[in-house]
Amino acid sequence: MPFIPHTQQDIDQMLSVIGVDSIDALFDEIPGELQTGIDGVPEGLGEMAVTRLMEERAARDPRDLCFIGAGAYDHHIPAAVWQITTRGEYYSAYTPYQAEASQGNLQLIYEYQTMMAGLTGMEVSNASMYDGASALGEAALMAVRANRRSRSRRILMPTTVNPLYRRTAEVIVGNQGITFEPLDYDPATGTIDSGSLPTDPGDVAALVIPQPNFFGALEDVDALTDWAHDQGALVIAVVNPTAMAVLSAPGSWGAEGADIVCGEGQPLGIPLSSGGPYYGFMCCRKSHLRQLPGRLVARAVDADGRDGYTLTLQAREQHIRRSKATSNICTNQGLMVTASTIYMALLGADGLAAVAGRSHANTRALVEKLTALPGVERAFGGAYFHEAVLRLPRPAGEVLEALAERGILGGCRLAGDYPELGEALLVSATERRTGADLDRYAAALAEVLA
Amino acid sequence: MPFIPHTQQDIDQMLSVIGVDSIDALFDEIPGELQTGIDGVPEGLGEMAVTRLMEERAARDPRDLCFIGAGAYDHHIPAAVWQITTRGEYYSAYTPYQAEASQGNLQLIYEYQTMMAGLTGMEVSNASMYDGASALGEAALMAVRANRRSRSRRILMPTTVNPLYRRTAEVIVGNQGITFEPLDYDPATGTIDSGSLPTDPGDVAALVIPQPNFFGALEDVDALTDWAHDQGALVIAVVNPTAMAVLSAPGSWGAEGADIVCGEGQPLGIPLSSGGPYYGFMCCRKSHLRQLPGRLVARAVDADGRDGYTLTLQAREQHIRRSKATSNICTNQGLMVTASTIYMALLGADGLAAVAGRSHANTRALVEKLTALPGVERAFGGAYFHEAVLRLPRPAGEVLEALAERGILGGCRLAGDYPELGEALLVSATERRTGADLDRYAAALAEVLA
Amino acid sequence: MLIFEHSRPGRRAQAQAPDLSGAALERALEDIPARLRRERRPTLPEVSEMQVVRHYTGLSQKNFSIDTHFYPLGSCTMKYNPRASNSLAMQPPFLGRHPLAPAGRGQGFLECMYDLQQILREVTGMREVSLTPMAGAQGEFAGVAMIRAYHDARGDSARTEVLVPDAAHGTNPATATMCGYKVREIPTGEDGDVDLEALKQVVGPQTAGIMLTNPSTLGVFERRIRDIAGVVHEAGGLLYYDGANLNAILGRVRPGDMGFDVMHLNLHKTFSTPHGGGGPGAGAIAAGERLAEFLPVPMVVRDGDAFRWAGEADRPRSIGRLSAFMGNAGVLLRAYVYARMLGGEGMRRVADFATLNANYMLACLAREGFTPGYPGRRASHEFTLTLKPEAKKLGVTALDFAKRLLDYGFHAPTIYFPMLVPECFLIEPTETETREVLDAFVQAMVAIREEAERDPEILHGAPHALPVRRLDEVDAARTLNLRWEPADEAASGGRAGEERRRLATS
Amino acid sequence: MLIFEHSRPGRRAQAQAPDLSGAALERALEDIPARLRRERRPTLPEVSEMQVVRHYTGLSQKNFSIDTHFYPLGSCTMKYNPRASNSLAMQPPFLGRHPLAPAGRGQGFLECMYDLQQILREVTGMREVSLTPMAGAQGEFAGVAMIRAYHDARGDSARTEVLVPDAAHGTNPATATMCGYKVREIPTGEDGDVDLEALKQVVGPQTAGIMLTNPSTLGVFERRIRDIAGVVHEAGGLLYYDGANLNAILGRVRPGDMGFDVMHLNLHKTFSTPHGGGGPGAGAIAAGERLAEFLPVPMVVRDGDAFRWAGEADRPRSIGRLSAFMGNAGVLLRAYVYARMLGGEGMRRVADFATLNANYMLACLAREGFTPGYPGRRASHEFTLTLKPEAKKLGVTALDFAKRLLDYGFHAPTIYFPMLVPECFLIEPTETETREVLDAFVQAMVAIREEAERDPEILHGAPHALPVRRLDEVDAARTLNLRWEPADEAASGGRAGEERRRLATS
Ligand SMILES: Cc1ncc(COP(=O)(O)O)c(C=O)c1O
Ligand SMILES: Cc1ncc(COP(=O)(O)O)c(C=O)c1O
Repeated sequence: MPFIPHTQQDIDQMLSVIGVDSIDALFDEIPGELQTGIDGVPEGLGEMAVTRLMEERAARDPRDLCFIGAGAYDHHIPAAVWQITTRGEYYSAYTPYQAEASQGNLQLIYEYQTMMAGLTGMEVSNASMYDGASALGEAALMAVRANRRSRSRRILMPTTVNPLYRRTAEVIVGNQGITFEPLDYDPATGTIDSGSLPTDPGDVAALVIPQPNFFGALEDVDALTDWAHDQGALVIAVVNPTAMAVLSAPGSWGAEGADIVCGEGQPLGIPLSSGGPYYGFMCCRKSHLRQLPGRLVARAVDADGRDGYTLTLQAREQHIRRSKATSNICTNQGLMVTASTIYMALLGADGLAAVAGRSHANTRALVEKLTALPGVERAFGGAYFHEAVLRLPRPAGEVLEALAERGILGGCRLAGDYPELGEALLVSATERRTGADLDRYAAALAEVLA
Repeated sequence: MPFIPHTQQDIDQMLSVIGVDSIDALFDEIPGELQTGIDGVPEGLGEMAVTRLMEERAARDPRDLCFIGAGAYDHHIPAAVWQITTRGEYYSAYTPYQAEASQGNLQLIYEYQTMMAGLTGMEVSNASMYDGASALGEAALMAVRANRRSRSRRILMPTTVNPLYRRTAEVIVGNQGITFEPLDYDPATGTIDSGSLPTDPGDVAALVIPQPNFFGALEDVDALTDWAHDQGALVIAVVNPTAMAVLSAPGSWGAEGADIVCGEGQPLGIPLSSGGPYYGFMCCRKSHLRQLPGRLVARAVDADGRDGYTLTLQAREQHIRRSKATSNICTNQGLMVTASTIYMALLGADGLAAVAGRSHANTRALVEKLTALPGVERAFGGAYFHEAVLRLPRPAGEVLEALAERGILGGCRLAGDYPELGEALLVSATERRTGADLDRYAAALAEVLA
Repeated sequence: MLIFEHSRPGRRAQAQAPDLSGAALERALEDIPARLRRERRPTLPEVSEMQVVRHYTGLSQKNFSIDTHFYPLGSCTMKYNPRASNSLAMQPPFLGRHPLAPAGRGQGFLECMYDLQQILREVTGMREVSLTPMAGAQGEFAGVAMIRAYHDARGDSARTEVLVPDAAHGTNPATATMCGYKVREIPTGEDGDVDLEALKQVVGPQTAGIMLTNPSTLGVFERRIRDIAGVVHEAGGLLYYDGANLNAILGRVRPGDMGFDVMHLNLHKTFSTPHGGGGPGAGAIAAGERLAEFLPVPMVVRDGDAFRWAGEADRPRSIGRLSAFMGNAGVLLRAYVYARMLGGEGMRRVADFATLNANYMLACLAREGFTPGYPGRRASHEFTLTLKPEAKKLGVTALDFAKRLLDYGFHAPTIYFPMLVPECFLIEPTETETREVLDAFVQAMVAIREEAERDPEILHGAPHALPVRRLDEVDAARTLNLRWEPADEAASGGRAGEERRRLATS
Repeated sequence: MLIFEHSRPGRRAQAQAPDLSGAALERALEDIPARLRRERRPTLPEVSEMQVVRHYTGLSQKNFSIDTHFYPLGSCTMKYNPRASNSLAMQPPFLGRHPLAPAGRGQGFLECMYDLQQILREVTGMREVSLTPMAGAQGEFAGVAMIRAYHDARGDSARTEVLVPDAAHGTNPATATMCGYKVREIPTGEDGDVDLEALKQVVGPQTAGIMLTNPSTLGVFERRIRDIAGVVHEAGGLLYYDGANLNAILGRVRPGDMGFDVMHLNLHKTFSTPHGGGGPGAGAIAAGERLAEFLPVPMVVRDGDAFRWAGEADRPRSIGRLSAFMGNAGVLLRAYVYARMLGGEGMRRVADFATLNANYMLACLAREGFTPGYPGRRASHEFTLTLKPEAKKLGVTALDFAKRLLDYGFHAPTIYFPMLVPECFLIEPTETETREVLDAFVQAMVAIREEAERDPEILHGAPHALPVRRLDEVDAARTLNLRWEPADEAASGGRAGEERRRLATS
């Protein structure tokens, strides 16, 4: 009975207090025919055996040199981050509903909100959504609710937004009759084709602007923001938080700034971990606050006049507002926020800028090395940040496989979502990649293409 | 400047408070010719770079299947042990000199002392020595001080005591004119030859009794203890703490029990870790308490009558008694004691007995499998515990090398210290080894010997 | 003190960032057009590594948690989170695996996911399992979206309502809304079971389905569940099972056998993955015959000896994906380790002892004169008390009791939920607590009531022994101080979240 | 509450032990003769896994530590312990390596050890380094044993004395005794330096050597160190350097250049490995020309590209081994990571800022009217105060100040050491503390003095805000309650440490 502390004496005495003579008797309200039990679950293992099992499983997964980005980035994570985050007091606490017994967690979230608001240049941040993709879906729902000038359920969704985000968001908004209308990209730059912006888009709830976009290319955020606002649409920014250390913050885009900002928090101290747990961040103007989904922490004062922190505006949330809530989200990705807050505190603005700068410079160096190979070229000409699209002279799938055999994850294949790009590869090199790593990639690719 | 928080403003203001105009000026009392600086130390690395370096180093060290014991045992360590032990409050605390600010650590040591006293059947345990080998040296010094019936500096040291312990202890006691006189073992049983016990040993301070001994063989501890006491010698027991769950405790040996008990704490939750940090444990009768080296914790009462814990009898120690102290030990192996205490709490008496039982049964099964191979045979006939000596038909060094190439650490070669045993190997299989592991060893050995 | 208040201009945790600043940083970024660059540095603290460690270690000590306190929070299953789940899930190959790495480079991981799908199939009595939902609420979303997809696929588009009992958790109605349904509440009967007659009256061709928790959030088993299933199915509706309370029946009763079509599991409850101060969770979803094909992607399939992802192409009727990748993989690994440690027998014992603990506490509290929410009913793994008698007689509320419990070193139970029970305590001890702890909690309740009799101000003013006294939440919601601002900016009302100082590099 | 008090017969953390009990356990052990078997179970607690986690997590919160508090403990160098040192040293291949595994199966580990030897050579200015001593005191033991071996090897056996300054750390004289030497104390001059004239008088053909700490334990640099070296060497003695204070001069001054023949480093001080609540440490030892060949084994040597152990056979004049294997390998790995992170330049900055912090605190405290132990001297990385004036005027001792500092959230400095300074505070802030923290400490000292002026009982009764008030250590030493005993056993005075119950299996 792993994890169950009861001795036989405990059991006997407890049953007698209850006044039944067996544990089975406690289930007497459940129809007998439902009490089938289960089979087919393997027998329990002690910790030693499960350790052996899981170590063998882990040992089968090679630790390849990673040049994939595409929404999840292999940044350095300071050792302190997870050693502190996994302390029992963070790891095994529940949502801080009892504020006085959760001041550590609540203050941390308040700090997190401050940091994210700072990074995005917005007034308010919530305490996290599930991930970047689902956060985009929630941002779309929020925009439709928040746009007072429009009752439209149409949202302009550039194809330069991560296709996995678009698909996820569509699932989330689809049942409420909200539609995404694609905006094409300029094949020369890989950014939203400002020429193709509809002159009269009709009533539109919001425009989504990714920065950098899925190709790593940099959108003309100021012009797009102003255009959207001119149409009465809100602007939903989807940004990479590392990039925010050096790129213009959505709060400063155009004349008025973006209205809602969301994105994937993973680059801020969260391991790649096959895709999760990560967390979505979500920020907005204070005027939209009551439409924001998710938890919020506010500073509060206690009975003795001391500062403290507490969850606030819970009336937005499902446990109070039920069917009228801003979202059904309850459990969020709290522990990831703990990690990210520690990460951001360790890095600071300068450190994060250095991570951004080195990642970008590494990616640029990689692009230079790879495009020096015959037949390899950049797909787009414009500016980019720490990720870029390359065209290959051979089928990308085969190339990636051959690279994987050499212990290199060469990038993300684009053919599925962007067949028009041909044999294209999205590559990224974070600050963790050394010059030797880049050379190793270039040499392997040369070999594969030879 | 890793880890240094000073801003330029801090530095300037601090220097001005001190009244100097540079940090260099603070070194003005040090003769200039001594201020040479250093070179030849490689340039500093960021955490990211040092992580890469250390991960590459670690990746070079294969994780072999371990059948070596010989003083360090590959037992299962519950995950909780080190996740709690590395909490900052244990990890980064100093020696609990300020008792009121160290109650966590002090209570834990008190619990540890209780557990070790329980395991060894003694009245008192100290808070740890460096390791098992050096603890034996300290035990010898202690015995010479503690034996009121003898002024002898001679100690009987069976050759069945771990040779590395004997050599270490000799270094520790040698400068004080204390000598170890060897006692031979019976080639049939691998235990102290009771026939060869001197009928009139003269004045002897102590007899050392290992249990199990270095060969894994079980000494006749009751008879040896009584014999030593008859000679006016004290008994120093060197025991394996896992074995104590099932073997007779030194406190019960013979008519009066052992006088001093020491040994290696590693089997109790400490990783193999290339040999350290481990810790030595040391227990004794209360009547010898004032000769015990190392720290001791006692229960105490505070100003409000509450229970607490504090270091006690510090007058035995170097920081009070200086040249008259019981030992020069200061820093001990505290964090390992933290881990071991958690380990013992998790295992309990039944759990530890199960570890001992399974390890012994595994070793016995291994011995059976290996001795089924032609030319492989047990070196000794008597009873043993979780470790045994095998004789090989081929040079043990070569065999071990061939096994290592197959990812198996086949045991500890004995030829260096016991040339009389021929090509002998000391093998052990802990509870972590599965039936398949034993088969793998047997198959590999068959192949090597074929 | 906030981390920002430890900040000093120019201080850094130097070991943590690449050594790149000033002109070198500018060079690294030189190909990025100036107009796209940030002008002002974001408000992040400038602190040393030790300051960070000390600050967040210190903050952690201000939390209650399972590892430090009894946490009988009803509906939340705050049981021991095995430390092995943590260390084994955090092995470097698992942590380092990129979500888009080829399946061939992650067979160890994928096998764990495949096994977990299989185990959850057995546990739920359903046909297929998708692990992708990231929490219970997302599992609910997936399930209701699947119900919608089912009706749509059959051209049965007049179904516009989802039925939800009035005692349901808030995520149930909120989910129905997110899936574009109208919510219709079903009343609860005197005995805590759904009012079957009322249900019969509202069910009809407009009924897409019903969402039920069983045992319900009232801590009692819905005895006529098969009848309910019959009524709803009869009307063409489907049944959603909210698995938040699965701990009560784990290994004994399978929701699939009760007649449910689809359900989620809260792996962060029943399978003991950590709550992490709010998340992450994992809301794996299981479906029977009718709905399996609509399950969200990706799922793991086995081809011979190899494991791979099944995506939209393999599962064309899937509702699609709920996250960029595959959900909370690291949480799922923890749940898998836990499931393997329990085994089938261990799972049943979870239900046994969770139920034993709850019924024991209920019996003890009743004996001490507290009032059960549903007297005469068995507790499931949790139960309700109503503190209305105490409120009336002593002028102290459930909230007052809750806050005072904190002083006694116990996390408070869930309060004021379900709303049906006035001055409600929803108490869930879980199977990992000892009898001594349960006894101590009961004693604390008795002692607090005595305090209330003596001097209710002790309760009104509680907590007294925590880092802060009771916080003024009303004022906090009015003031809405949601982030720290640098003193100069707060004063000058400057632009949101950005500091005055320009980038050091510009 | 003790862990034993949570114990209940038959309770277990079942996941943690092999499933082996009763008859099966007996079968496993059947070949062990009954007379060698244990009869009664040892006193270990019977508790669940969660109870263990909760108990020891809770206990940890009762500790001060670097990660939670400023810890200006003189002579102990309580600086930040980088978390990377911990995680990188605890990588599974390092943790899992058996000490007797062949060198060929641990080249990664051995290379780290080799590199560390090389780095410490540079840092000390010595010729060779052995990493094996497990703490400072064992390093001292090795060094003095080497001095003895040197004289013996030269047949110079009349040398029976080791000289130790009166301010030396207790391990110095204790070590000399352990090495069979008589200890002769050297007085300290008014200015805190060794009394050179006194030294000259006692040095002679009976002098084996001298043990010195420089900067000394008084927190000042021994300015005439070259003269001292000359006097001792002249007499045929050797010089031992106690490296506990190396943080003061790291990267700036090399003990080898001062004329020392052998020294240890406290890697758990200067190289920031954790103190772990008392240990483990690592006391690597470095020797110059005269003594290198006597260094303890094993050491790591490089043969071409491969690394291997050098033992007694390679180094026939070695004093031998000090532990079963190679000392505290895991601690050495941590020190190595730290050394690599600092680099040469970073090491020098350690000394710079440790010294800056100490001198700043000294200046601030002096300005506030506290009395330096050695006015007019520069502080090294630490300094002394004498609280004698306060003791005289206000009737409060250094101990009272120390205990009251705990209430203010500061660990107390080292007190009553060195004994030379009456009512001594030995304060070592280390380089990793911010100026704000130093200021706050100074303010606390001022505030406490004001309290003493107002009401000395506040100090006499301190601490007030900790888990316990001041403990009666005298009574504890009299009572000598050194272990918990089960109630029945304590009552019946039964045999030490064993419970009445017989093994479950018998
Ligand atoms: C009954 C019930 N249903 C659903 C949920 C929602 O689960 P989650 O918080 O994982 O989204 C909860 C969680 O508190 C719950 O208790
Ligand atoms: C000056 C001095 N010398 C020697 C030592 C002994 O070192 P260790 O405790 O590592 O044995 C210490 C440690 O406190 C010390 O401060």
